[in-house]
Amino acid sequence: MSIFIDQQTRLVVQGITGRDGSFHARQMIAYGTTVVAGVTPGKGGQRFDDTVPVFDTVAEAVRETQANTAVIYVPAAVAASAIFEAADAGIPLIVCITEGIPVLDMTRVLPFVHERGARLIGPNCPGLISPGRSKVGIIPGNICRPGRVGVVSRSGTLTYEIIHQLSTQGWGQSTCIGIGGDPLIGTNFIQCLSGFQADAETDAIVMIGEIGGTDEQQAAEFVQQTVTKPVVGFIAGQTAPPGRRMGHAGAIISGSSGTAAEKMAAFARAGIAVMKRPADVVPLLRERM
Amino acid sequence: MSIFIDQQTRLVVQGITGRDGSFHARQMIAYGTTVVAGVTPGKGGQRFDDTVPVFDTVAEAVRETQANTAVIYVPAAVAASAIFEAADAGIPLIVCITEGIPVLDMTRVLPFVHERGARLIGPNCPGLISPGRSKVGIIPGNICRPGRVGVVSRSGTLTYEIIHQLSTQGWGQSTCIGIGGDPLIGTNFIQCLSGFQADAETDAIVMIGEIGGTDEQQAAEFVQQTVTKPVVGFIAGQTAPPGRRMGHAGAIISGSSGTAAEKMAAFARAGIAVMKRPADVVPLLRERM
Amino acid sequence: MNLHEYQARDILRQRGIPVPPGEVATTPDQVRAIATRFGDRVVVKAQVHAGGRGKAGGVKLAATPAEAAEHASKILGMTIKGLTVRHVLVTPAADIASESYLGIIVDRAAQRPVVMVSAAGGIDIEEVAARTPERIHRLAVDPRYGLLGHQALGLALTLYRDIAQARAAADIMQRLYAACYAIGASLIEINPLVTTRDGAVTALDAKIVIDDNELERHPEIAALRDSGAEAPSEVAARAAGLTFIKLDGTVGCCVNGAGLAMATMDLVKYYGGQPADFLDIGGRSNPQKVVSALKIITADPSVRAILFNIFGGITRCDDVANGIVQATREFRLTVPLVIRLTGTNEELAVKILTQAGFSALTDMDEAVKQSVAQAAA
Amino acid sequence: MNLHEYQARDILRQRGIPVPPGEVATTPDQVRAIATRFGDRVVVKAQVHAGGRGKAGGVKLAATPAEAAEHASKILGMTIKGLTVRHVLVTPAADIASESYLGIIVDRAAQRPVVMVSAAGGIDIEEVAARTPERIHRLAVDPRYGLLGHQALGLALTLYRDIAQARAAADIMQRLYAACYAIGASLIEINPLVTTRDGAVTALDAKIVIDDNELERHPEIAALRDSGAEAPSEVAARAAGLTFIKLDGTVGCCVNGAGLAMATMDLVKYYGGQPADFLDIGGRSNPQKVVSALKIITADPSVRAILFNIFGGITRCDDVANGIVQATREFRLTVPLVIRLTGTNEELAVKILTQAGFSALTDMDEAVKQSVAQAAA
Repeated sequence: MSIFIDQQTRLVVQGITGRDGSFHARQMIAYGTTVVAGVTPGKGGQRFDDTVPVFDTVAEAVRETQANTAVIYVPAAVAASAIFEAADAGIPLIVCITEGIPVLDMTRVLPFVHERGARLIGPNCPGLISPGRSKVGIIPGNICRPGRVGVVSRSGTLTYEIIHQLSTQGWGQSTCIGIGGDPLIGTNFIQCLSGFQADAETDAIVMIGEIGGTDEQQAAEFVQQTVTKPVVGFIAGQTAPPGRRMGHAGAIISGSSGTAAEKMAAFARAGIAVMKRPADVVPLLRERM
Repeated sequence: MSIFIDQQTRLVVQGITGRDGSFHARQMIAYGTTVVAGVTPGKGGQRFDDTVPVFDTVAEAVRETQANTAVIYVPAAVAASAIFEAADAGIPLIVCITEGIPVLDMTRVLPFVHERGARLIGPNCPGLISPGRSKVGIIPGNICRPGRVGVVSRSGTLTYEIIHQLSTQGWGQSTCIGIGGDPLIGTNFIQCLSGFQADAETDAIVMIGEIGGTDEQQAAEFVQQTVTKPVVGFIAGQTAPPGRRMGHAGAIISGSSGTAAEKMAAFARAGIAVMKRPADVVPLLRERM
Repeated sequence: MNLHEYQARDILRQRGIPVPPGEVATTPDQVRAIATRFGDRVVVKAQVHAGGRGKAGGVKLAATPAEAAEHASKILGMTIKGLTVRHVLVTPAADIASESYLGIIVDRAAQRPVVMVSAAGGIDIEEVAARTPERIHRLAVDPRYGLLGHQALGLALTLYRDIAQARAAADIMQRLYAACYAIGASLIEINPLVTTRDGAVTALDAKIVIDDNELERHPEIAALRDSGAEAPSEVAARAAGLTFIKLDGTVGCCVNGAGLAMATMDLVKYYGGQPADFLDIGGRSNPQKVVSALKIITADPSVRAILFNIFGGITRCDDVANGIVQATREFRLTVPLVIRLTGTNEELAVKILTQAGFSALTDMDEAVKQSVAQAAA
Repeated sequence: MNLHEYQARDILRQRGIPVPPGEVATTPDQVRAIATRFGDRVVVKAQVHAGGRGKAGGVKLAATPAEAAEHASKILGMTIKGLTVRHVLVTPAADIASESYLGIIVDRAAQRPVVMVSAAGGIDIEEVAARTPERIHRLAVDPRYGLLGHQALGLALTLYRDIAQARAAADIMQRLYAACYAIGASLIEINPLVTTRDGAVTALDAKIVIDDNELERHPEIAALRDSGAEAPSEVAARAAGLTFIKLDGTVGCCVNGAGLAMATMDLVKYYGGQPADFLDIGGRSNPQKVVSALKIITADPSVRAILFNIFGGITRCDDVANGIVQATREFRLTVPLVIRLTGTNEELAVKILTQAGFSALTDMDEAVKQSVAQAAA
């Protein structure tokens, strides 16, 4: 099985006629994802690649195609608007790939999405893939293998690196999720861990964090209390310089938290096997299984 | 019994040191209402009339006195802010007497109040009274008598006129509520009717409407479907000139609805006894009981 | 408070909404000069707070500056629905390709601002709404989020197939929505919203009504009030803090509270009379308000009797009584007065009135019956 | 993007927040003229994007215009945390009765803007926060409603007992909150927010950081960027669309993706090396970006070896390979290059590189080990 997406996923691609949207729509279709519609205002009535119907609005796309998942590839300036639109149209799962959305836009988007009971993954994320079943986003399908490891990550290419390590050494994945590297995101580690814990076809979890924020520490606590499956974790940024100081306010809000050392310690305390480098993932998984 | 207020009501008066607030606080105390606190920013620590503690904020008042009801007498320019404050402090029943609050302020206040699960009565209303038990607002206590008629009205002085008719002819009231004459109000006829229907100590209901809007028509439908107690109704404004036209938009929104004739017809269809004049209230009640 | 079309246009323009050129004038000579400057056909439009200007002859097309001045000389000073035209707006005649309707108003049922659009814009929009309601698209806006981009575009796409025009209209809608809150408008309408032959989307005519309760916090908007364009009795009433609407009957009514005022008028009719006005002195009466009310009522020559109906709550009956006595010292009443007072300080009021030679009743029906009889006498 | 104090003051003033007088200068003579005009003691403050200006000698009190000019001649051209001072702000010395702290920042845990205030304002505010957190009052604002009046006043009452001062501070908070959204700020701080001896509440010093993602929609804010106040390598990186942070090591890193870039740096350290930079070429690579990246890396004389680590997804490996080849045509590389490429168009990239005489690896650990060895050689 998989979490969030599967063969029932009926995808609408927002920005399907754009540079990124068209490229990745083709990749997703090629991978086997059921892409039922595209949206580009003003291009309603056309067909993408002579097959996928394009609509002016997500609401129309949902009405005509019963799309249940949206993926967003529109430019940053209008990406918040695209999320609002998808949520307003009743889409329950919205994956926003676009990077560069202003944080203040997200402060308004998130309550809107939550009020409508929708789940947002991202923004600024590679999306998710359930190998062999469905792919929503930009994770290269060819590096993934179907299997029983769940992968959740704040990163993009680093996730590919880890997936690559897993696949080439025979460890397939149930679902791989990039939750996004922005300060405000729709779905956090805990929600993904909880999905993997409940998923009968996931045996182990790989969790890839970064410096900044306290999401990993909270996730570690959740693992300790709730997750019974083996978890292997990585934190990028051990040698990163301390982030640009965000005035006094940044220091007051975050205190001393957010360093790689602190996060790795939280992982260790929670019983999560801590990788020192990406190549450690398979040996540690092997050890824990 | 009574609806919304009773002997458990612990009242905080917002604007207690102002002209209207101080006058009516004294009236309410004299009537027997449990006034536990007043609020006037900057006067925290003082005592009103040497007895009621005054606080800077409603939050403090709630913390210190367990107030569970707020009544607002502050000027119109800051009245929306006072409602926000009461709701934010967790007050479950907020009665706003102030008239002249901009309608657009109310568009923002109402969802805030609803999100917090609070009930707002008003604004621009005389408040409510449960004769012999508690009074929150400005309805003159001396015109009311304890009894078993529930009164709900969009009007102020017209309500007093009807209460006066009832009391002087021996028909006491369980609760009298003025829901307010503004276009946007927190509690409508239906919510009050539903309260009276459920109240074991209310035997009959008097409902006083006005021209404008469709609240009375909806209430009539509710009466027909749900209310088993006798209801007597009045609509003010049979001879009023058609309201100032609010552009085309006003006409489009309201169509032909909102006239006294239409509302009286809706009452009659729903089995509500329709008064032709205030003096009809007691004869009609007598007929229906 | 109603704004004139030219004032509404200025507000829209300041907020980035495209408005065609136009200038306001008060004399035919000014109109001639403006028309000469525009150098093409112009439209001369009466600026009054009344609908149906066109049908009343208040909107005219002129081919030449001379013709424009001639139209202006007829329109200026013209009376439309009782209001005298003092300003005209002169605009180049637009080359219109399509006319849409765009309006925002607070819907009391939805408790939200509602944006309404129709591709069938123009003066017959109400008929369109009544006969073919499906041609009006409405959206209740969640004020916590405002009018969102996709919502505006969705509405705009019902007006225009061309995406550039739809985006332009959506932008206008978002600016219009923001303007509502920024200026405290109860209503903003653009009718028609037009596309010109070159494809631009622009606000040809605009109507704005300001919520009177917002005026205190928007002094720059309050300053736009044109008292010359309103009935003098209403100007006087507003200055005195009264709500007053003139009607056609003979019984002048003076009541505290809008609901009781309406019920009083209804009762006048019930007993065979006709109210001469709606007049609410509001809560917190003071004697001076009563004096002003009596001045306004007695200024109407149709009034044959005056009825006071006061139920004292916040309003103190003695204040009202004092006001009546004071007024009769300031000017002579030529019509009979019937006074009903009950509630707060009723006894004191009766004493004051009795000493001044008036009698006071306590029963509403009795008072109304007497006033109707007096007016008919 | 950081704004200078004088720019932040201008923004606050435009938004109705009281700011004491002050003028910016770039020469001692200008400073003397300004100080003469103010006619009293003045403070001369270095305008650089760095904290701790006071401790570094960048803030000086002057009793006379001559002294002000003298201070300015020392401060202008001074280097604070690697940044050269090019502007000073001259303000009359304030007569301060109290110093508070006021800041707004988006809290990622709350997912909302948080307003923070403390009566213990001034340069030691972080210490206050660490040692006596109860002296910092925080409020997470619901962005659907904004900072409401009673919330602002509640915070203000923790700063001032005087209601007029509290209302003034609450007004400042609401304006500051609105400013965040209006200008796209990640952070706005007033520290200290002072009361003067005459009781006025005013923003003595202000700091604003703009979310870089907002700059496109706020060209007027983007125009405030002072590239002269930033490190040249960072200016060049931004112009090329790269994210670059200079570090102290010898292995120059060029990676696609921030997470992989950090993991690469970590691995350099793991194998005994020291990264010379953080450099993310982002998604959607094009060859020119790679050329720019190589120019920036090679401009650093400490770099002894360069490591490319590319995991192709959106980034195409052949684009990167072409960029490397193109760069070596434009300028000569004097340090060894270790290239690791895998993913999209990997085979093509290897072919391009091989033809140009480079070798390419596919394993990250191997590549990092080699680069560390090369840098140590």
